[in-house]
Amino acid sequence: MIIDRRTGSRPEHLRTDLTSWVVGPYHGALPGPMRVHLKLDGEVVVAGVVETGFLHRGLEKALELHPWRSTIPYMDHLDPESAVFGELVLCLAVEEIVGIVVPPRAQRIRVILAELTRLSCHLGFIARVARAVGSDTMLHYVLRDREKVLDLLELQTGSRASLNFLRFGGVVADVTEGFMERVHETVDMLRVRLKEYNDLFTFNRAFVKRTANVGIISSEFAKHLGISGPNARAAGLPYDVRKSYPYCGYDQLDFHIPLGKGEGGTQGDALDRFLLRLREIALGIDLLKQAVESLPRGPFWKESLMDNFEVPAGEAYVRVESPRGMLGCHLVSDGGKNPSRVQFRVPTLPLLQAVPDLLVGGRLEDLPVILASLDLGIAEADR
Amino acid sequence: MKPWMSAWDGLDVFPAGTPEWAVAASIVGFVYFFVIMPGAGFMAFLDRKISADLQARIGPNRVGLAGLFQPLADLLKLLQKEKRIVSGWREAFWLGLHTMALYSTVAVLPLGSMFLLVDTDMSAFMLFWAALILALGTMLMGLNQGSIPGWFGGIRVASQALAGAFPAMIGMICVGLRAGSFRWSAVAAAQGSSPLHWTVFSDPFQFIAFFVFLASGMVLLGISPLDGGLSVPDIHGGVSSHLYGRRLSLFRLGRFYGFFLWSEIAVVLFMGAWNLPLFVTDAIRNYSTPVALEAVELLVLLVKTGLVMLGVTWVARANPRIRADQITDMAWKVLSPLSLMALIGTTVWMIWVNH
Amino acid sequence: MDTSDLIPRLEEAVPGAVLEVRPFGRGGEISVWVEAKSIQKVAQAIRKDVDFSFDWLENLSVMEVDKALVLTYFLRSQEKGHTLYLRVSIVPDSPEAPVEMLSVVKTWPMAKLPELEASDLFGIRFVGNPVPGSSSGRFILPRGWVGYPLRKSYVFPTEFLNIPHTRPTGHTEPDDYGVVT
Amino acid sequence: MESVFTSVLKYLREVYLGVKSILTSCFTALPYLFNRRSGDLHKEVTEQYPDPVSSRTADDLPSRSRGLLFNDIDRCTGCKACEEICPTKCITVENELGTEASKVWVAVFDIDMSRCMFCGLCVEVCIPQSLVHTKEYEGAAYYPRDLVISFGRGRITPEQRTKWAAIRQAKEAEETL
Repeated sequence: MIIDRRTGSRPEHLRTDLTSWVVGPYHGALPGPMRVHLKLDGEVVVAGVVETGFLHRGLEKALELHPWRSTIPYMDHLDPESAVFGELVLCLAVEEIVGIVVPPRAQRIRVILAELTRLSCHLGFIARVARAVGSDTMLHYVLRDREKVLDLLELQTGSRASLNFLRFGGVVADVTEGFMERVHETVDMLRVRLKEYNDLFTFNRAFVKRTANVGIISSEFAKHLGISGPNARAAGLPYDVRKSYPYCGYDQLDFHIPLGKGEGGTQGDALDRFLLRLREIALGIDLLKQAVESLPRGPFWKESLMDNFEVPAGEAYVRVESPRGMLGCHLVSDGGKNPSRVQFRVPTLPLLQAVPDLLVGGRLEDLPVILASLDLGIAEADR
Repeated sequence: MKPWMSAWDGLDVFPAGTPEWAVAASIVGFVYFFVIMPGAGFMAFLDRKISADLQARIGPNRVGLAGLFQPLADLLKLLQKEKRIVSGWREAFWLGLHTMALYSTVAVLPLGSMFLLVDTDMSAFMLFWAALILALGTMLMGLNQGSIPGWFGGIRVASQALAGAFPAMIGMICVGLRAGSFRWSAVAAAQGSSPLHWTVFSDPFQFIAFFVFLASGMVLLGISPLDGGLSVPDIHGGVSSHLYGRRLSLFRLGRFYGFFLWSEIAVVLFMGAWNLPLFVTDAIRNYSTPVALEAVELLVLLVKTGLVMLGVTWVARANPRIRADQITDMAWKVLSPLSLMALIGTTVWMIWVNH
Repeated sequence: MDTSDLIPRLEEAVPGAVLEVRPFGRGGEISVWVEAKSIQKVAQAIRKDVDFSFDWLENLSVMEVDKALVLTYFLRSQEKGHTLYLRVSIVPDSPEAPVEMLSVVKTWPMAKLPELEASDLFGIRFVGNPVPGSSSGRFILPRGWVGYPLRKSYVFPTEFLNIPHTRPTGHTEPDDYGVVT
Repeated sequence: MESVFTSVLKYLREVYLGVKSILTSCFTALPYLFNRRSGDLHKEVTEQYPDPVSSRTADDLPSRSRGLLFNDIDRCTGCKACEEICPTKCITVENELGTEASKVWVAVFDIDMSRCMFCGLCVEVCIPQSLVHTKEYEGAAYYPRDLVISFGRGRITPEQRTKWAAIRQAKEAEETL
């Protein structure tokens, strides 16, 4: 005899109800500690709410408590996967306030490190999408190639992820011998591997079926929420901070920005975001080749600034193109020993606002694919 | 001796007076302990080794020579993780479910010319009754967990079982048409030992029927490339998400058994069951006992099954998974029409070619 | 069409709102100080303006400058690429008290999460942008957290939900971390 | 409405494309099975860590690799520059006056490796360059307190302190003569 739990009596007619399920904060499908409250009608997602804050560690408060010289290592932990961009944005902000002109060789070394970190971040993205779609083989191939890129970073800076290699006014040390040849080798190897990824994965009908028309970000929706970076370019918006606000000598390198064309599905779906990352890896390969060949001579650091480093009162807002989007830093200094206020414009925040709208209408199995295809950096969203 | 047990006469292992139930029980016990358990162990090792090689990894190499005893180590590890033996109706219910999911098909297995446990006219169709019980058991196990991932896993397994059953049956009927009857011995007899005489290569429609049969088996039992009910990324294991210790090892054995059952039947139906070249059978018959002949036949059968299983694992490892609803769409919209096409094609081929 | 041409047009649209125009840092950008209570009208005026349609709130940054909370709206128009920095300053009654502020979510939807973050870390209640779901009004910080961390006057708590952060004194042998309190 | 023939053709093409792409993926992964790939691709990439076969032992890490810290106490002048700049405050230095005015006896020099983030700032500011990064990366311990590495010369007893003070005065008296 069926008793209706709410009313406690026999129900007049049997009815179906929505399943509510809380996914997180620790779950295989999530790119980081976040919580998604799902309302499911059978397998179809009806409503979703995203809850974050699990990785809040008070980075901006910590920066206010440290002298200028000890803030750089903290910047690696803004987004651990693309560490150098945190350092870069803080150094550019400080250099704008103090008015230091960074020597061209140091700028070029910064560009090389930035592009290498972008490659490793995009390869990490492809590995996550492969795992979300269920192909462990692709995951292992991609992580194997990512190791080669991380070895390069370790050769140059001494650490694979948190580099701590940039200083206000330049970089810590010059290029180690043998670094240039290793970059050429790794870059050529990656070009060959891109073909292998395409054979194994990109044109696989199962993968296309799993990602086409899933989690569609149209260009209006991207403009509506201010989404930037590869996810916006996949939707067709030609934003790239390297082109609109050139920094570190990017205007001397000629490169075009790839845009999503909507092959195999509508423009701006998960497949487009994946294909765009592949094109950005190819673009990164060309950029690295140009940057390495035309490395200018000269000092790598504007005389040793580190001992009694003072930043006069002032403020600056600087933008940088990180692998996840436009990373901005609003730095305010009151002339004291510590920075007065450091605030970051983070590319993942608008994406977190967009996730509920992307999930609705999709099925439960699309949740990992959508979350992986957005390349959410939870560490930088919670700061 | 019942007619459907007549095949055992050749095996003069049992003394004359033993009752039938004792013979059946001993055969089922023998099959379980000496064919399925070692098969499961070896195939689990081979599957992990092949996947490791495919993915540029090392794979198990700790236990025994090149990791050969790794499955044994896994089994012992899982068994000792048992919290405490919880008696009561829930445990009994679960064990009942699991035996239903695992052992309902042992009686149906054809394992050689003299090792046919049930060899009736409709024995090939018993396979479906058994496979559906297997799927039903897995579904109930998922719903029994009382957790949302388990619930979703169970429902997906049920939807896939429905979708996979139809094309599999049609695929099998094509074989029955060619062999003239659905008796295991007749099906085996209709095929020769050399690949040219296998059903698969006898005519193009049988070739399509083979792949349809294999694919729909994967859909029906949720085997690795099409395992919507056990998908890891979103419902972290689905039916097996809350199993641990003894139950997990039994569940894994159940998953393997489903896979082994279907590929073994595919070999018997399509790939020249256990037929040995004539001179080999004559030689063994003259010089040694029928049990040896049966052993050689069983070996050939198991080797072919292993190859089929490795082929399926290779496809599973190299490709991404598709969604559960896409699996059922594929079953209804692709496998079913293909199986019907194969059925019509076989009949036309037999009438047109044989006369 | 430099952004400075926008200022006179803004003054007629919202009389008395623009307080002051000052350069922003070294970059040649200008920052426009606006009254707190007319921020929504100014936002609508800027968004609707034909030549300057600032439809992208790139960044919302809050800082504490000697007891006043200064909100900086970094605006950008996606077609023409102009940038404008709006500044609003509000003074809370006491260093620890929350303060009210009008929300601009209606004009720029991407302001939702930065405003929620500012409400959690700086104690600014945005009218019209409530914290979804949690009744405790906390978005990033755990429920029941006391105080607003990014304020200069913030004192680090020694315990949370009456669980002390440091070990009570009086122990003789060192703990796992080798610390004898 | 497209004719039945074109929709059937589209359906068959879809099935054909699906099977072909599944097979291309399979045959791309196949060479790994028989180690036929070119270059260093074919060998396994993962390594069993404790086995000696592991290629990444400490000696072939790059020269700048930042491992556990080591301080050569003889060259260390106890200037506490590293203590100030360390972001996570994990270096504690305590000095005592040595036998001569110029000599400093570094009594305690502890680095709490469980809190160190290997940023390398301390090595950068160390003037006598006594504090360096080794290539050692195995920092596992049973208790966090075991991770506190100490390089100090050890605390001195009050008697030693008075004795050394006497020696210092004697030396100063000699120089003033």
